[in-house]
Amino acid sequence: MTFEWIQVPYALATLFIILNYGMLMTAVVRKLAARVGGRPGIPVWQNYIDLVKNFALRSKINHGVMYYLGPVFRLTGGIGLILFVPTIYGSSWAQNFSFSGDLILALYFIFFGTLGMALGAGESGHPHSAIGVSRGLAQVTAAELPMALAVFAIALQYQTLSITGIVEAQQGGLFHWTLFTNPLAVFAAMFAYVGTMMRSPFDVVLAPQEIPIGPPTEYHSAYLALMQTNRVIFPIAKTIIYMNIFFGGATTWAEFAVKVFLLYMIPAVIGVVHPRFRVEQSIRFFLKWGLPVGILAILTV
Amino acid sequence: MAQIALATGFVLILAGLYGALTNRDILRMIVAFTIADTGVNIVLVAVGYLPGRTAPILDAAVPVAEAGQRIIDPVPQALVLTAIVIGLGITALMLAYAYRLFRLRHSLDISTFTELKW
Amino acid sequence: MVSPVLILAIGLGTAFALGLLSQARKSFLFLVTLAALALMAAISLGWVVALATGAAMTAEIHTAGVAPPFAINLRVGLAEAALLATISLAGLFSALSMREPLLRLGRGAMAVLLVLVMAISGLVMTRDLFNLFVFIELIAIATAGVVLLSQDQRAICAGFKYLVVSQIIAILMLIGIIFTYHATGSLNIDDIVATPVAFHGAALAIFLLLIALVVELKPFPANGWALDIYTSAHPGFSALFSAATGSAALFAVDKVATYAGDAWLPLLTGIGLLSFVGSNIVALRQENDRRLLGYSSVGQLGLVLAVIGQRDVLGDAYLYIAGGLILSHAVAKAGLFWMSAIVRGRTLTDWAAIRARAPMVLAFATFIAMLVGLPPFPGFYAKWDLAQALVAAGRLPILSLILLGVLIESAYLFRWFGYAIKREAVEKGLLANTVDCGITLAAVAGGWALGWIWGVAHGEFNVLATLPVLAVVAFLLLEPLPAKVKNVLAIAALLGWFAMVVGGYDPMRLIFAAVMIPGGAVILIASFTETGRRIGFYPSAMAMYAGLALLLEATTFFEFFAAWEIMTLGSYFLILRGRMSEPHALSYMLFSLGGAFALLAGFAIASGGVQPFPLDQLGTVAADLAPYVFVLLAVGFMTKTAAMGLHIWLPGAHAEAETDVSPMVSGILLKAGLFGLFLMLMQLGRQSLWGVDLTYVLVWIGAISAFLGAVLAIFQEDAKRLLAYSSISQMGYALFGIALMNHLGWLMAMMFVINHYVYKSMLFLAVGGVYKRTHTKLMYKMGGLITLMPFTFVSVLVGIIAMSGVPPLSGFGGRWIFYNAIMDAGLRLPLILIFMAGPIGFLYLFRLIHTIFLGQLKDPHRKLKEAPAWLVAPQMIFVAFLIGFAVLPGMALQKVDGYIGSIFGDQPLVWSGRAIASEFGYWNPVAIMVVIIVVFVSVFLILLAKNHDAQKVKQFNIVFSAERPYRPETTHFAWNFFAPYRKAMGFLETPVVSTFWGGVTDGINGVGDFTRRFYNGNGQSYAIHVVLFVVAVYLIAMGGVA
Amino acid sequence: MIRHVVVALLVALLGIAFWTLTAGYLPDAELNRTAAYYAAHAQDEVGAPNIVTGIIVTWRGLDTLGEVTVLFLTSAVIALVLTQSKTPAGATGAGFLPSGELLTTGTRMIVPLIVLLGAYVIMNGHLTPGGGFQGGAILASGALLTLLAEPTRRFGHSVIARVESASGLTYVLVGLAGMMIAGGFLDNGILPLGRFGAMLSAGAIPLISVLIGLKVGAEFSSILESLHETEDA
Repeated sequence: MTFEWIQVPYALATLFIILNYGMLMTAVVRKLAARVGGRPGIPVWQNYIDLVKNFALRSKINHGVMYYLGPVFRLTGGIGLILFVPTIYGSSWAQNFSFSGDLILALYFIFFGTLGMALGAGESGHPHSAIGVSRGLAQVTAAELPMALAVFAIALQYQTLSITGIVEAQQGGLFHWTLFTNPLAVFAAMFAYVGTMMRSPFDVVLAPQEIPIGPPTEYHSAYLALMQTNRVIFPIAKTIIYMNIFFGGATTWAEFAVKVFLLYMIPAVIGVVHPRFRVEQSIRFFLKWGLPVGILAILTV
Repeated sequence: MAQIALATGFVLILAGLYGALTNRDILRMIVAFTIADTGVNIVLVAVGYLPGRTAPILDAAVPVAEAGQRIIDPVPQALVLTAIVIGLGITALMLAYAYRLFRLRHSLDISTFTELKW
Repeated sequence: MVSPVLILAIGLGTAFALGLLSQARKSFLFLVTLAALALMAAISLGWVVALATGAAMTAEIHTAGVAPPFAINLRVGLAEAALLATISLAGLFSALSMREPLLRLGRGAMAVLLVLVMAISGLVMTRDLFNLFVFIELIAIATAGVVLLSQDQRAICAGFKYLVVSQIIAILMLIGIIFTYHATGSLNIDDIVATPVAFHGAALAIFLLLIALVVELKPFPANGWALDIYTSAHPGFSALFSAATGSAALFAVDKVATYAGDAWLPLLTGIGLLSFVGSNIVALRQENDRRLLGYSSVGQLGLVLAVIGQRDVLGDAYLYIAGGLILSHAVAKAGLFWMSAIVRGRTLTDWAAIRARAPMVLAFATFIAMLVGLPPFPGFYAKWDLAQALVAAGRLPILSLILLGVLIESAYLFRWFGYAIKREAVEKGLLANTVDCGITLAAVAGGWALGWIWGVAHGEFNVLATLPVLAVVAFLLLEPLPAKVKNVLAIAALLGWFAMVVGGYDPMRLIFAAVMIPGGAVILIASFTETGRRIGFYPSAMAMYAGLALLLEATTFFEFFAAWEIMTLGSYFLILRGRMSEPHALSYMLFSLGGAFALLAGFAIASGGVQPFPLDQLGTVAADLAPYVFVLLAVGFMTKTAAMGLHIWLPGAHAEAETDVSPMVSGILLKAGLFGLFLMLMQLGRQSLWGVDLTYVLVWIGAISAFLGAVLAIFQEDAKRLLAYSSISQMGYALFGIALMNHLGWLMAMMFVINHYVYKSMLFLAVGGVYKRTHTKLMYKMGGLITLMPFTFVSVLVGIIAMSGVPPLSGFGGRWIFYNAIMDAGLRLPLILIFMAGPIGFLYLFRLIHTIFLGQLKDPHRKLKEAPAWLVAPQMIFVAFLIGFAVLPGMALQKVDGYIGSIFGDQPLVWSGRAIASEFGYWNPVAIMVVIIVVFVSVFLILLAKNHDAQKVKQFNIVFSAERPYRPETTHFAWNFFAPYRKAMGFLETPVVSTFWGGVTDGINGVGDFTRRFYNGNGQSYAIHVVLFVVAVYLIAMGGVA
Repeated sequence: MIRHVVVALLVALLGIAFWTLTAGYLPDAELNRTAAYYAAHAQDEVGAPNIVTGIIVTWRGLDTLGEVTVLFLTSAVIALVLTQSKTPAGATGAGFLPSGELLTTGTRMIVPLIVLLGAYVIMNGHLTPGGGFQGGAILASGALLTLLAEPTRRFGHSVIARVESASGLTYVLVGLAGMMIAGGFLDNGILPLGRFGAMLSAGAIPLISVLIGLKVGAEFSSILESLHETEDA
C-alpha cells in the first residue's frame, strides 16, 4: 500500500462518520445508564449542543504553551489512531492511512494523546490534574498488561502484526473470530478494554474532575470542545482495534455500528453495576486476574 | 657424642625460647634469648664434629698432607664465630633498647608497651 | 662496566669513612651519603641497562679469588640488577625523605642507613646460604637502628618487638643452614641444587630455612611486629622497609626455593595466599594510613610469595610476572610512604589535604593503580600473564583467591583515594615541601617508566604506546591550560581519532564508535560551561574515551582487557568528581573490578594460556569450557551494563556525577558492556550449562532489569537518580534484545545503543542544566520551569516521547523491532515483564517532565534563566538528531541490518524506499510523521482560530479546594507522585540486592575487624604468633609430606 | 597461665622437630668436599696453618666483613639509641664511690698486659687459635676493666670512632685491592703468601686480622662506653 491523494478525502469521510456515530452513541449510552438509574437522561443530540456551545464561548484563558497544546495533542491522538487503523475490512476507501504501520503503531500511538493531555493539564498548575494523571497512569500500566499479552498471543496465532491480516484471518464465519479461536486472549484483552474505558469501577482517575474545579473547568471553550470531540472518537477508535483483532472486524458500516455499540456497552454495563475501585485496588485487580489470564493466553498459543 | 652435643644444644634452644616467650620482663627475655643463642652455637659446632679428629690447625701434629684425614670440619667453626658475634650484637642492641624502654615507662614489663595494635 | 661488588664496597666504605669526617659538618656528611647512594644506584642501573640490552652477560663475582662453592660468590643477573636498582634508588630517595632525622642524628644514623642499603643489596646478590644469613642479620640490626630515627616514641617499642622476632628467625635459620650444610656438604646455593641430598633430615633443615625466610616476609598473621614498624617508623624508612627489604627477602625465598625443590612450592603458595587475602581483609578496618600501608605491604609480599609458589607453571614468564608485581609494589608503596610524609594527620581522611596539589593527586592515583594492577602499570601485565598461566595449568582456585585478594585490596585503596578527593581537608593538613614532593614524583615517574618497559617487554600490546593513551598522557601535561582550551583540544582529539579509524570498521563497530567517540565530542560541548582549569577532568575523561577507542580497536583478548581497564579507571575518576559521589564511585570501582576479573578469568579459560589470542577466535574454545567462559564473560559485561543484581553502583554513580559527566557515563559508558556482549554472543552463540540455555538466563536478567529498573525509577524523588534507574531499565531492554539471539533482537539492541545514548545524554544534560539553576536535584522542589527554561523543556519533552516509544519519534522504531523480534524468539514468560516495563517507563518519564517543568513555579525560582547556552547546544543537536532518526532510521540501521544478516544468514527486514517491512508487519516512519504533523497542525489551526485571543492568566489563577491557592509548595503535586503505585507495588522496592551486597561487605569487614584484635600490641604475643605460625606450618607441611 | 601452657605446647612441638634432626643425625665419617678442599688448599691458597682463620678471613671473607659491620652497626645504633636518653652531663657518675688505690693501680698494671695479649692473639691468628675477633675482644676487655675500675673515666669518643672507621675503611680498601691486583674481592693474595707457618705470611691475612682486631676492639669499647654512659646518677 502506498499513498495516493484520493486517500485524503476517503479518510476524512471515515472520520466524519465515526465522529457522528460517536456523538450519538455516547449520548445513547449515557441515556441508557440514566434510565437504569431511573432518571430521564440527556437528549441524544446533547453532544452536538455542547460542542457548538463550547466552540462559541468567548471567555477564554491561557495558562501557557503546553496548556494550549494539550487538547491539540489529545485530539491528534484520537484522530491519528483512527487514521492508522483500517475501519472496514475489504472497503477500498475506509482503510485510512493504515499503510503507515501495523498493530504496534496503533498500540503505542494510544499514548500520544494521553501524554499531551497530561502535559497540558499539568501546566495549568492545578493539583487535581496532576493527581488525576498520576492515578490514570498508574492504573493504565496494570490495565494494559493483559492487552499487550493478548495482542502478542494473537500475533503469534496469526503470525502477523498487520491489522488487516488479522481481520482477514478471521473471515469466513463467526467461529473464525478470535473470540472463539483464542478465547483466553480475548478474555485477557477485555480486562484491558474495561479497565481503560474510564468507566466504573476503573474510573477513579476521573474523580478529581468530578469535583467541579478539575481540569475540565480549567479547560473550557474551544479547548474543551476539542477534548469533547476526542472523548467521543477516541473510545470508538479503541473499540475499532478490539473489534478488528478479536471480533472479526467489520465488513460493512452496519456491522461496524452494531459491533462497536455492543462492545462499548460492555464497560458501560459493568460500570453501572459496580462501585469504584481505588487505584491500588484496580492495580491489584489487574495483576491478580488480568495478568494470569494473559499469561495463560500467551502460553497456550 | 655428637648427638649428646646436639641434644644439649636443642634443649638450650627450647629452654631459651620457653623463657623468652613466658617471661614478661624484658631483661629476662634477653637473657633467655642468649641462652637460646648459646644452644644454637653448640648445635653449630656439634655438626662440624668428626669422631676422633683434631682441631683444624696445620702444625707439627697435623702435617699438610694428612690434613684431610686428621682434622675436623673447620667450616662450622668459622660459622659459629660469625654467629656468636652476630648474637652478641643483637643482644647488645636489645639491652640498649631495654634501657630506652625503661626510660620511657619506668617499667620492663613487655605487656605495658602496647600502644601500637590492631 | 664496574663490578657490582662495588655497590657493597661503596656502601660499606662510605659508612666507615663517615666516621673519619667531621661530625659537625652535617650537611656535608649528608651529601656524601647521598652521593654514595647515588653511585650505588648508578652502578646498578648501568647493569640493568647492560643486561637488558644484552650488552653484558650475567655477572658472576668470585670473592677471595676462589671459585664457588669454596668461597662466597655473588651473582648479578637481570633480576638481581633490577632489584639492586630498586633498592639503591629507594635508599637514595628514602635518605632524602629522612633528611631531617639524619641531619639531626648525624653520621651514625647515615652510616646505619648506608649499611642497611648495602646489606639489602648483598642479600640480593649473594649465592651463599650463610652469607645470606649474615646479610639478613645486618638488615635486622640496621632496621632496629633506623626505626629509631622516627620522632614517634612508639617506634622504640616497635623496634624491640622486631628484634625479638629477629632472634627467633635467626635461631631457626641457623639450624636450617647448618643441617643443610651437613646434608649437602656445601653452603653454596647453586652447588646444593646440583648435589643429591642423602640425609633424611634435610627436608626439615630446608623447612626451617624456608620458614625463617618466610617469617622475614612478615606473613599474615605472624606479623604484628612488622606492622608496628610501619606504623611508627619514619615514612622514609617504612618505604625502604617495604620496598627494598621486602623485595630482597622475597628474592631470598626465591633463591632458597630454587634448591628446596618444587615439593615446597604449594606450601609457599598457601602461605602467600593466606597472607595476601588475610591481611587485606584486616586492612579494611584500618584508619591509620601508615598501618594500612603496612597491611597492604604484607599483602603484596604474600601475593608475590604465592607467585613464587606457582613458579613451576609460570615457565619463562615467571620473572616477568614476579618482577612486575614486585616492582609495582616497591615503587607504589615507597611512593605512598614518601607521600605520607607530606600529610600532617595520620588518619586516612587527613589525606584530603593532598587535594590542594594536583601533582600529588596524580601521584596518589598512580600508586593505587599500580598496586591494584591497572594499566598501564607492570602489575597489570603481570596479572594478565599470571591468570593465563594459572588457568592453563588448571589452577583456577588459586587465581580466584588472588583476584579476591586484589578486589579487597582495591576496596580499601580506592576508599582511601575517595577520602583524599572528597573529604573535608583540615587547615594546614599539608606539610608540603619540595623535597618530599620531588621524591614522590620521582616514584611516579618510575612507575610510568616501568609501565612502559613492561609494555615493551610484553611484546603483544604496549598500552602506553597507543595513540589514545598517549593523548591521555598529553592531557596530563596540558593540565595548566584553561578548561576551554583543553575542551577544544579534547573535542578535536575525539573527532580526529574517529576520522582516522572510521574507514576500517564494520557497520556494527561503526555505530558503537559513532556513539562513543563523536558522541563523546557532542557531550563535551556542554563542558564549555566550565571555567577555570578544571584540574583532573580532562585526563580522566580522555582516559575513559581512550579505553573506549581501544576497546573498538582491540583484536586480541589482551588488548580488549587492557582497554576495558583503562576505560574503567578513567570513568572512576570522572565519577568521583561529583560532589557527593565518594561512596558511589567506590562501589562503581569495586563492581567494575569484580566484573573485570570475571572477564580476566573468562578470557584466560578461553585462551587456555595461548597468547596472543585473537578476539575473533573466541568461538573456537573447547565445547566443554565454552559455557563457563560464557558465564564469566557475561557476568563481566553485565556488571558494566548494570544488570539487576549487579546494578547497585549505578544509581549513585550516575546521579551524583557532574552535569556533563552523567551523560558520558550513562549515555556512552554503558554501551561498552553491550559491545562486549555482542562480541561474546557473536562468537560463542548459545551455550548450555546443566541443561539451561544460558541465553535464556540472559533474557530473563534483561527482562527483570527492564522491569525492576523502571519500577524503581518511578519512586525516585531525585531527577538524576530517576534517570539512572531508567538506564538500568533501558540496558535491560538491550540485554534482552541481544540475548534473544536473533536478527531483529540484535537490531533492536543496536537501536537502543543509538537511542539510549541520544535521549539519556539529552535528559541528563537537561536535568543538569536545571540543577545548575535551581541547585537541587529533588524534583518536588522544582515546578513550573517551562516558561523560564523553554529549550530545556523541549529537549526533555522530545526525550521522553522518544524514550517512551510513542510515535512518531525514534523510540517507536525500537519497540516495533522489538515486537517483530519476539515473534521469532519462541520465548513467552520474560516478555510479561518487558510488556509491563513499557507503561511503567511512561510513569517515571511523565513524572520527570511534570514535576520539573509543569505545575507551580516556586518563589525562589522566579528569576531563573535558561540553562547555559553550552548546555543547551548539545541538547538541540540531539533533538534534531532524534527527529531525523525517527524519520530516516535507515540512515543508521540499514547497514547494520545487513551486517547482522551476514551473521545470522537471514534478512527479515525489507527496506523499500522509506518503508520497512518484516515477515509480520510493516512500518513507514515518514508516513507516520506526515500524518501526525498534518493532523496536529490542522487541529492546532482550529484551536488557534477560536482561541487565538485567549487571555494569559497568572500562576494562581485557578481554584483549588474552593479557594485560590497562594503557596506553590502546597499546590504543586509532586512528592511521592505515584503514591497508589507504591501502595500496590511497593514491595518491589525492597532493597534485596543492596541488602545482599551490604551483607557481603559487612561480613568481610566484620571478619577483618574481629581478626585484627589478634594484634594485641604485646611484643611477646607477636613472638608467640611467630612460633605458632612456624609450628602450624610445620605440622601442615609434614602432614603434606606424610 | 594459658600463655605458659600454650608456649610449653609450642616449644614441645618444636622439640619434636628438633628431635627428628637429632635422632636422624649421623656424624660424617669423612670431611665433606668443602672441608676437604679447605684442608687440602690451606697451604697453597691462603698460606695459613689455622684453617679456620683462613676460612674466616679469605674464603668466607665477605661474611667476616659483614660480621665486622654487625659490630659497627651495633655500636652505631646503640649510640643512637642511647644518645637520645643520655643522663644529663652534670650528673655523670656522681653516684659512684671513688675506686680504691689498689684497684686503680692494679688496673694500670694489668691493662697493658691485656693489650699485649690481645695484640699477640691478633698477630698469630693465622698460625694458632685466635685472630682478629678474639684479639679484639681481649683488647676491649681492657677497656672494660678500665671502665669498671674508674667509673668516672671517659674515653675519647672521637679517637675510638676514628680507629673504628679507619680500620673499617682500610679493610674495604684491602678487599678492593684484592679485586684489582689479585683474584677477587678480599683475596688475600695481594701480598705474597710467604713461608708457610711464619709470622709474616699468608698474604694479607695478618693485615686483615690487625684491622679486624682494631675494629672489633674499638667497636666493643664503643659499645661498652655507650652502655656505661647510660648509668643513672
